[in-house]
Amino acid sequence: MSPEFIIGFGLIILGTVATAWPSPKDYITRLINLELPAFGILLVMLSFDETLALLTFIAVTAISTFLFVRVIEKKEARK
Amino acid sequence: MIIRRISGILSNFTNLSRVYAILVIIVVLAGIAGIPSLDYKGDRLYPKTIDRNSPLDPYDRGGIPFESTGILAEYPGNSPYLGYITAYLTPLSLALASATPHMGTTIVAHPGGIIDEILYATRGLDTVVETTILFVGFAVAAYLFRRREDE
Amino acid sequence: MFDLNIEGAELFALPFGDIVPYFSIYSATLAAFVLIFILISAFDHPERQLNIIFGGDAYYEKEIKEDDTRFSRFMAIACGFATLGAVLTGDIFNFTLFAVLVGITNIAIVASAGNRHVLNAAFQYGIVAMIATVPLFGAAAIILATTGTLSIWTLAGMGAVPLLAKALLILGVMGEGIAPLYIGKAEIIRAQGAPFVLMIHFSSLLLFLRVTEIVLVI
Amino acid sequence: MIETFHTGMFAASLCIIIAFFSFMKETDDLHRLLLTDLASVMALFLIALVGTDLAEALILPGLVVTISKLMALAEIYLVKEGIWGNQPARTLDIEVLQSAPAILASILVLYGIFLSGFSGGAVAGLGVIFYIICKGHQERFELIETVSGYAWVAWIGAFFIMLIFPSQWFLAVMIAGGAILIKVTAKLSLIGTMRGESDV
Repeated sequence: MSPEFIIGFGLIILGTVATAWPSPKDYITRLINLELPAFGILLVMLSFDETLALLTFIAVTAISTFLFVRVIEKKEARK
Repeated sequence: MIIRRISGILSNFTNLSRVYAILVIIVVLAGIAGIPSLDYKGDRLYPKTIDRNSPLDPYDRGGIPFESTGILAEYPGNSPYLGYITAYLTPLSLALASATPHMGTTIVAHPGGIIDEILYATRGLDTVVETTILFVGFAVAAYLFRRREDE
Repeated sequence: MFDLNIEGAELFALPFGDIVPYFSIYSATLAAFVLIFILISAFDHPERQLNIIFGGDAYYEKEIKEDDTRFSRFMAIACGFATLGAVLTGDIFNFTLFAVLVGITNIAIVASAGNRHVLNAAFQYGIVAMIATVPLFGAAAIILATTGTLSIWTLAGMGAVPLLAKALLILGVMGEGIAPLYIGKAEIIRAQGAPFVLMIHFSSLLLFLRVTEIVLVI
Repeated sequence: MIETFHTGMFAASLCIIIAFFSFMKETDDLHRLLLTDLASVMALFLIALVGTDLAEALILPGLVVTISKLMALAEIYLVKEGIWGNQPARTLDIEVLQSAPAILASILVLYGIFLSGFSGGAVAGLGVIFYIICKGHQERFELIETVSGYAWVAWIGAFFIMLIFPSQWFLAVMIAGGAILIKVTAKLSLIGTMRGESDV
């Protein structure tokens, strides 16, 4: 087991807990905590040398973050 | 009595995703005990060979352009040109590969290489379905977006 | 695989790369049904709903926009072809992808209704269909890792697939094919476009028949 | 390798249990939508654990499924809540977003075109989104959709070349790479258009 893999899955577990129970329970906190397991899975992919998947995952994560930010902005605007 | 209660829960459709989550948790909990007995045979198909010194690192699978290279597909007989795409490098990729040893991923993401072989040739039907899913997902979003603009 | 009694005789197989779709007696029957339903949804006209005004004899027909009809007809046909693919494919991962495609076209059919309540049903269904990708892809990944192959041809009769993977596969298809429960609800609150809604029920029924076959064979 | 696989499986099941438990407790719809993204990370984790080239080729469809379902669901959510017409509260009002987009976007697009294929499409799409969001351009929706429709047809054509005339594999790979690049870029750039719509 390479160190990347160990750090990666530690981050995934940590991030899952953090996303499951965010501390101030609002949308933005949860969205930011969501980056933790995403970073963990990046490290796991790195440990398996799946760099092409890693590159695509970065791009898709960025796009899904845009999507969420758009929805959250509109949701918050109503208040 | 209990049936009425269950159907009462199921009839509220915000509860249904909750019921589904419970089912998944039960199955995974039951499955955890069996994990140590699973064998790992994952590298029977398309195993990785890592050559850290190659300019194509981590994707160097050998082979000369326009010649085939040995890769392990499920049914080699079904793809007469198996391995040709893996071995192929565009002239630009060749130039990059000889110029610097650090561009392996970029070179493989360029046309040719093992991932293209799997995605386009041996498992091409997967990619057809995948692009269709993308098409449908965006069609829904674009349709809803345009419809509300008309209103 | 064709010596197992669920499949019946082999009729035709299309050798293409690693994914080899096949017709057996069983899957050819299912495929024939799918083709009939694709034709129905391609040529049928949607039914109009009647709104009755209480306290009087008056009623009026609900208007259905041409665009809405065209969209849901297109999605119903796409759903039919996705079901056809799911019925015929000879590969586990390809089957899961077709199941996801059925799920997302079902969302699309429901979403073409303008009603807010119907959209809510579509959203709740979409959430379940989305988290169902975990058991679906999980099952495919576990099968690939423990047996070293994804092809139903190779897996047939081996009995090497762990129970966990089979359970996850069924659970995943349940998640994608759970739509009829929502559609029942949505129809009660007056969704439109009856022949297309029929396709939803039909596709999830066929997904279940197909996954039963797969689980019994592998 | 065997050890890695089993450790990973334990970690993945633990994560799935945690994620689905919190999903079970959740009642707010937008929170549920955010949690589905967490669930999709679990699915990718399970596939990545196999660790071969095939696993990597399976991750890409997994990513596509995630992003397309998220896209459709987010749009349905906006319509069902009736909040699509809201003027968004600009939480991302950062100075860099006004000055840097052209250079950064062009770098991303050029790199994406060079990569081609699905990864290239995603990278180039990211660049286009970034540019449209920062500059607030109004794109022509129908045109983008038509282009991506033709790209889809080209893809299917490439697939059939591969199936019927395997000796033309080289042509097929080039068509497939180019078509998927155009298709993914076009689709993703729609997101940017949708986000920029309310302030023009």
